[in-house]
Amino acid sequence: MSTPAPLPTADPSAWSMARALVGVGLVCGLLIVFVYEATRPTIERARAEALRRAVFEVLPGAASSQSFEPDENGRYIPAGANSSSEEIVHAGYDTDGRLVGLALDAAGMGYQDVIRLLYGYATEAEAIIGVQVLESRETPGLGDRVESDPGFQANFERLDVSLAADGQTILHPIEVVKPGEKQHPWQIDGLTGATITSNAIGSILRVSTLARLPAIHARLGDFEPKDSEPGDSEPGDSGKEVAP
Amino acid sequence: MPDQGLGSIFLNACLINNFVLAYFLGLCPFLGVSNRLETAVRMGGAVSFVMLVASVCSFGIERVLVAIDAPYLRLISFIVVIASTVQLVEMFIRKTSPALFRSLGIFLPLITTNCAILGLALFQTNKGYDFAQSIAYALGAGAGFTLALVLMAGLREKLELAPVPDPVRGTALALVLAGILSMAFMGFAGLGV
Amino acid sequence: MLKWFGAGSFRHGVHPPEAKDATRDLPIRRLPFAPLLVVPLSQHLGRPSIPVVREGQQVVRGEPIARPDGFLSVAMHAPASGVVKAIGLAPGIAGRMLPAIYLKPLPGSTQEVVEGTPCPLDATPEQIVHAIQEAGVVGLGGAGFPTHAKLRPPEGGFIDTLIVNGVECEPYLTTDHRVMLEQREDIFTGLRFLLAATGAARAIIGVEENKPDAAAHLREGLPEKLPVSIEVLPVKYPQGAEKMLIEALLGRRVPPGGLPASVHALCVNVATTAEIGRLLPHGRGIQERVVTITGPAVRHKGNYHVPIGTPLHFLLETVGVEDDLSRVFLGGPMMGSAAPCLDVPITKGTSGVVAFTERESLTTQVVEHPCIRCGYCLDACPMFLDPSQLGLLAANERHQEMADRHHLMSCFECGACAYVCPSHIPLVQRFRVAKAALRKAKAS
Amino acid sequence: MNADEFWKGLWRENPIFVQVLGMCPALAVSNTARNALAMGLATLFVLVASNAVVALLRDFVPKQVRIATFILIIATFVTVVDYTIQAVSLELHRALGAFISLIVVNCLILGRAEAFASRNGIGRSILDGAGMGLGFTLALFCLGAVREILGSGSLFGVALFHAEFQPWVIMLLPSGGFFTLAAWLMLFSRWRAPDA
Amino acid sequence: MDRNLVTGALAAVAALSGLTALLAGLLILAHRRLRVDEDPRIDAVDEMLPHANCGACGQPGCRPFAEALVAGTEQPAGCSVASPAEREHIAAFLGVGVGEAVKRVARLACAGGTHVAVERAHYAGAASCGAAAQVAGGGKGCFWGCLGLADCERACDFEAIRMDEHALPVVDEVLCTACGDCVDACPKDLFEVHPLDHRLWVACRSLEEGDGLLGDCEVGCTACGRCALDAPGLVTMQNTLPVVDYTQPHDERVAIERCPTGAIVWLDPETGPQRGVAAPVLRKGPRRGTPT
Amino acid sequence: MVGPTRILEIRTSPHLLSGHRVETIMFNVVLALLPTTAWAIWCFGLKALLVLVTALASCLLTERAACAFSDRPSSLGDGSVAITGLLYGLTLPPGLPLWMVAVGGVIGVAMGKALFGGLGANPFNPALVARAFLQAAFPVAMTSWLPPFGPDRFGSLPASTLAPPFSRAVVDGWSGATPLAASKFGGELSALADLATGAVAGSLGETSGLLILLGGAWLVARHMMNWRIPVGIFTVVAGASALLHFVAPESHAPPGFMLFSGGLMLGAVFMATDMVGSPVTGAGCLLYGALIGALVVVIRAWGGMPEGVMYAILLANAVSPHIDRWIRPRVFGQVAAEGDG
Ligand SMILES: Cc1cc2nc3c(=O)[nH]c(=O)nc-3n(C[C@H](O)[C@H](O)[C@H](O)COP(=O)(O)O)c2cc1C
Ligand SMILES: Cc1cc2nc3c(=O)[nH]c(=O)nc-3n(C[C@H](O)[C@H](O)[C@H](O)COP(=O)(O)O)c2cc1C
Ligand SMILES: Cc1cc2nc3c(=O)[nH]c(=O)nc-3n(C[C@H](O)[C@H](O)[C@H](O)COP(=O)(O)O)c2cc1C
Ligand SMILES: Cc1cc2nc3c(=O)[nH]c(=O)nc-3n(C[C@H](O)[C@H](O)[C@H](O)CO)c2cc1C
Ligand code: SF4
Ligand code: SF4
Ligand code: SF4
Ligand code: SF4
Ligand code: FES
Repeated sequence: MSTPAPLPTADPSAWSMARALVGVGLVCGLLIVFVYEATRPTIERARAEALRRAVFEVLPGAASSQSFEPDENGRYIPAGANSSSEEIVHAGYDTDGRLVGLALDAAGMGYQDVIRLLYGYATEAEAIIGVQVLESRETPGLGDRVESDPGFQANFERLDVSLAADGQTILHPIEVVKPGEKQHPWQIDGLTGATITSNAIGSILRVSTLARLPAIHARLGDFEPKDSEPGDSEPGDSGKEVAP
Repeated sequence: MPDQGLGSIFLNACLINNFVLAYFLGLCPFLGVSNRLETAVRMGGAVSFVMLVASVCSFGIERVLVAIDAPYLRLISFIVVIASTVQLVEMFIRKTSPALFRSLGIFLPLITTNCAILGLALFQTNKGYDFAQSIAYALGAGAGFTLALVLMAGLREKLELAPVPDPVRGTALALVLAGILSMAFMGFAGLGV
Repeated sequence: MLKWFGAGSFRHGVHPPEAKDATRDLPIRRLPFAPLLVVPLSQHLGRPSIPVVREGQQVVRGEPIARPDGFLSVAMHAPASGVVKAIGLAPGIAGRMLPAIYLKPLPGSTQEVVEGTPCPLDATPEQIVHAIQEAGVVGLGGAGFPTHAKLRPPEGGFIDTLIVNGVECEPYLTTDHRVMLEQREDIFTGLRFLLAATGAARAIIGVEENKPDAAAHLREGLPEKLPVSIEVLPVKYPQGAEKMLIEALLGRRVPPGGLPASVHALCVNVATTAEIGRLLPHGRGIQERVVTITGPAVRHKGNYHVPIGTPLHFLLETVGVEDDLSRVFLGGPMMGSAAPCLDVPITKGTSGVVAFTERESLTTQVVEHPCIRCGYCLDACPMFLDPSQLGLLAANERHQEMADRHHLMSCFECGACAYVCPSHIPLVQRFRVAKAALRKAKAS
Repeated sequence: MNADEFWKGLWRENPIFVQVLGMCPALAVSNTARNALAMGLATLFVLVASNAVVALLRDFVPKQVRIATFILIIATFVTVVDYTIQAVSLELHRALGAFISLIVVNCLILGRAEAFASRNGIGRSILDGAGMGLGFTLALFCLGAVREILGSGSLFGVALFHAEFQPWVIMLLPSGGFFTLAAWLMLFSRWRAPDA
Repeated sequence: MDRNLVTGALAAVAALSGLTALLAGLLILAHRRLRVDEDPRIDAVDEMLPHANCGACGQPGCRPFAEALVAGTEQPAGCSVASPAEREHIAAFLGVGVGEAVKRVARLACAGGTHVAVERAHYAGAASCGAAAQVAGGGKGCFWGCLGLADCERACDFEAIRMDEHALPVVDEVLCTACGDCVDACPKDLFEVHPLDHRLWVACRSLEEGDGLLGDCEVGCTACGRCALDAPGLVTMQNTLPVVDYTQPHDERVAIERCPTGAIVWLDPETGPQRGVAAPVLRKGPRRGTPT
Repeated sequence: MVGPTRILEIRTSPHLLSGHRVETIMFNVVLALLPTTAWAIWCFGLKALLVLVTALASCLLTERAACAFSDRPSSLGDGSVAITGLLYGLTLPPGLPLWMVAVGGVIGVAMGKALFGGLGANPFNPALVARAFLQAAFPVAMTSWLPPFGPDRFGSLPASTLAPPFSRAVVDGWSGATPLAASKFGGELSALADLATGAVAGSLGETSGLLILLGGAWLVARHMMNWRIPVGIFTVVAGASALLHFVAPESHAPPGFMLFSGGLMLGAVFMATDMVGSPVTGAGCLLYGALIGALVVVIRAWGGMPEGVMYAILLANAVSPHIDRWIRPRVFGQVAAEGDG
């Protein structure tokens, strides 16, 4: 039944111990690098695809996209591979190469854990025209309905975030109201049974728009299609935005 | 990542997203060492301590890996560095304080390769916490683990005297308790929103 | 019922129905000699006494028939004039056969008693202690601890207060009550001896409120210059337990495992005191004691002078019992033990015989439930233990833990916890089993 | 005889139901049958591969560094699996989350390496790993199926009931995971009781 | 792409070598500095023991027994739970002999089942000998005798004790490992552990004698002393009970033959307890407890 | 005739019993719950009656089955499961589908009690385990409220009540907010008088605080309930909410509202006091009550949900073994210094 215990072996030398460990370590390292390099292109492609899909999702009408990040002067320049996602702005262009809008990352505490989402900002309409949840641990069947509930998603067909006259702040910061009580374009109709998650989404959007839109809006020109055809560029080379 | 307050990170890791009861991490020691309150407390202490060590280590490693652009080594270096650091600490404790070693040290080797520890390292990296946040996260996770373990130990000690039916005794009972505890912890959901 | 924290009493405890009315007002009567008396040689804690008579030997009432074997042992005296039929085993209350002297009273045996060397009131403490041992006095309150052994002040300590236990908190029993009413002078004489022997400066007689006549009677006859006071206490069980009584009277708490002497007190039962006062001046030994015979099954309830060694069946037959007699308790119903059979003799520690019929039994149809942690037992336990937890541990045979962490050894088996338990858990029995198991484990 | 190395892991020494090892991933990713199956297969792969390598290297590695070496080997295979799953399906990777990486610390794998592979030849070790891995997968599937059927009213994403079916949300929550596993354990101990 | 692979490989290899070298260094240090000076054979032997932790070997548990085995102060045969093959295995591992196993079993010093012994009182309460013993001895007529409430049966981890139809425990000599749990469990101290070949056995503990005894139990020892007369030297009367001196040759049945009650028995390995010829029929003594 | 051979019965001392019986205690609790139950039925009508009957029946049947399963004699007689059933029913929303009520009853008694060994062994309050399970399993149905005193409440039933097993509850177009939810999410306070008499939406048993207090007082007077637990809860809830209200009146409700809204009254008086899951010592009970109170305030004030009584009691159940460990009666005569470990 049980295998007999092996008899105690003699003391191994330090050398044999080191040899075993380092030897195995070397082989392992090589194996990992090999697999990593072999899978990298596929993974990166998949990630970029996912991001692009998300961007297109929140920016209806966009056909191509390009990622930007602010430089030290606050100017938006095409993003490099290692840019941090908090500052990144994805610009979406339609088939004619015109700027449709910008997609921005935002995150905040939800009912259970941090919710991360991507929202599309239509520059001309000064409205949020789409929201996509990237990451959440909200309760299935309750909180996670914010991703799927058509009624709730309808809030984001055109959620007003127009800037105040001075351009420094938002005229009507976003607010969440009880289900069915939406009266103004800057209000979000809450979701029954998921008040907390709806409130959280509202507050994530409010905080993010208040903080970022004035600055971005001031530099809209940076996102206009430049010399190259934007559709050609591989957006989001960093590949970090979508999945952890 | 938004600027989460340290207190909020702590509470989140400790109560709302308790490592054991919400993330299912570290179940082996949770189920194995929650029979006696005394060992539970000591195990909790040991895990908290290793979590702190792991948090600091993995924070450092992540910086190095980013610098040499080798994210694929993350997992293997986390586990190796955490394991060796803990071993170093264990040797140090054994040398300097035999009493502490007897109460904490004997658990250390058991938990270096444990989900909760590695999970902590991975989560804090994924969440992109800065150093202070990482520490708060580790402290919260450790406190939460200890809390769960201690509550569980109290319940199991109490149930030891109860006429629990035979097929239930043991792991199944512990799981039911964990489930009810987990339901009870749902009351903390949304704290600090 | 609501007087949970009675003033001048101890904390916790219970209030069982008293059931003393049937016997408290009846004067003490005398029981005839049984055809065969059985005098166990082990009516006290220490080692059994050593017989000093042979089989077939004739003895006179009051004559010593056994001598003490060691300090914790006492002498025995013939309860009647008669012939030693045999020296052998006899069943005891605890469910063991004990060595005993079988004595056949002679026809025409009388109440006369032989006298020995009297012990004068001005004797030295040592002499008094010795005289008490030779008189065969053990605590008549029930524990059977040799009284003389208590009197030695502890090494380096002293005793400032002598407490006379006239509480009689057990339901049904009125022995001490009657003794206080009828043997007042003996009590005061006994007190003089005890004060002299212990060097205590004063004595307090503690009496519960339900015996106002006894307290008044004692107060009336209180000799001048005798430093004795009589304190009336609220009724509560187990106030008669010496630790409780000392707290109630002096506000001092005997530490766990400690003796009353550690708080400079000494507690003696009132009947013991009376017995000392009655015996010592004449150099006699104990040949009889007052026993309450009562209970629904008894026809002629009352207090009786019963010769030591009278078998239960003779005693019950003499007072008359109902046909469906089904249970007999020696001592009160709270702490007394059930008699295993009617061969069992009355001993010096038997303060009462309570007999029940099938119908009237108070605990027959009880169903045991699991402990629901109601906490009643905690509020009842005068020792501030956690009987609930102790009971659970006992059910799981975690005996060592009971002793180490939950003070099992402080439990004196008063039964207050089991009395209140709504789940009818036999807590005291479990504790006894645990203690026995621990004793056994320690011995091996 | 060799077949037994394989079968024992499925039933008699089932890692979850009998040995109660590797509970963390078992509970964490068993909220749908698909996740459970994927996790089980990933673990199966790591188990077989690491068992094989450990068996191969068992004479080369001195006892004192055994565990350290094993961890290295296991971590390598896990990294491999991690990247492979990412390459196959990002979505699946997202659903399994950190628990892929956490296979490294699954007590089951190190346990088999220690208890079996380091003492047995490569053939037996592979069989053992495969049996244990399949047993693990089976158990995970049992959990995942129950949780998905009650919790979402579907199996592998296919709706099983009428549209008005009320899902039992708790089954997808941590407490539901604990309860389901407890129920399986009780069931299993009743099954095994007669021949025990 | 290729360059990537090469630099990546180099970085990985460098990093991992560094790491593993660190790990190796640590482990070597640990091994050097903190070696545990315990004989590894103890663990191995401990592994091979049955882990019943019954204490029948005389050690507090299996691990201490393993230590004693390795130290050579005990022999593998001392473990009565292990099968012969397992003992062989341990012996072979340690390179010692298995040793002489004196099979020992628990023996009950009472034969007073409900058919021959009477009740003194009717015990009402928890069905446990320990509990009953606390209530006036438990109600059996004979104060020394078995209460029949099966504490011993419950205490036995090896299911070697079974209550017979007369509420007397019967020990299965094959299953009994002599662990002594029944000895501890019995509140009347009726069990003793004896070598299997002690076949002459006094199945009574009563200190009563003569008719007093017979009133309680038909098969108790009346202290008549015939056994001591018939087997001088081997059996002596001490107080009211015969005592067998097992240091003497004791494989003869003569002592039992004239016993009038059969209190002294011959435990035949095949047929069980045998009474002497003088006690062929159970006698009906003056019974206690019959209503008068 | 008394012969020496008469066979007596022997049993252990004490030979007297106080007359307290588990059955009596449980019966009195049921009695104390009757006013609340009757009021709940009056307020919510037929649907409440059906919910309560279903809850009771499912609990009783499960207990019976559990006893049969483990070969124990039926323990229905001790009355404890009737309390469980009744209390469980009282914690449910009036329009809950009956099939969900039955599921909860089975879960509560089987998983909350029988698995641990039956009466006296359950570390958690079975009624609340049942409710917590339902709350997590069917959160929407468990937070759909119907108003009291609806028209024709004795003549008609909401469609949700009779939803076929395993299918969704159809919420009848109306779903009122409970006072707590209204206060938390809408910033509206209900009148204290309404709360105390029960003219508000909510679970069946949380309607009338006054009747609950009446039942509690009856039990306290009969020594069948530990008054320290509700007192601990009320003190802490009132104190803490008064403080919060004083500091930030706009975001925190006043103490009167806190005490009489939600399940606090029922929970504090009847559920936290379940002796099985609460500490045994007096001081322990006070602490336990204070802990529940504190948790209720924390969850209500800062948590994600409007109500936390159930969670607070369950959490305190889990802590109670520790309270019993830390707070032991100090054995007679022991001096303070040498407390035991
Ligand atoms: C198990 C469980 C999970 C919950 N999950 C969520 C959630 O994910 N999101 C949320 O907003 N509320 C969640 N809640 C909170 C309740 O549903 C809460 O009562 C609800 O948010 C109140 O909203 P209402 O006023 O719209 O009914 C959860 C509650 C429970 C019991
Ligand atoms: C629970 C309990 C109750 C007691 N009740 C009485 C009592 O009512 N009267 C009494 O004299 N002794 C009672 N005793 C015995 C006393 O504690 C103490 O031993 C006795 O009064 C000493 O006197 P003695 O040695 O003369 O009997 C009781 C003891 C215990 C443990
Ligand atoms: C004793 C008792 C305890 C309760 N505990 C809770 C609780 O912990 N959580 C909860 O959400 N509802 C609980 N309820 C129900 C709530 O009091 C009430 O339904 C609450 O207002 C729910 O609001 P929501 O729908 O906004 O979640 C409890 C009810 C009772 C009778
Ligand atoms: C004051 C009191 C309150 C009780 N409360 C509850 C309760 O909230 N839930 C419950 O299931 N049983 C309750 N019971 C009944 C009983 O204790 C319960 O069924 C046990 O928890 C089952 O072991 C209560 C009993 C009493 C005396
Ligand atoms: S019998 Fe013991 S535990 Fe019970 S009340 Fe008396 S002293 Fe306390
Ligand atoms: S009185 Fe009885 S039921 Fe109540 S706690 Fe004590 S032992 Fe348990
Ligand atoms: S031998 Fe002892 S333990 Fe066994 S049944 Fe008899 S009295 Fe009980
Ligand atoms: S022969 Fe029998 S009765 Fe006589 S002494 Fe020997 S054992 Fe006892
Ligand atoms: S699998 Fe063992 S701790 Fe997680």
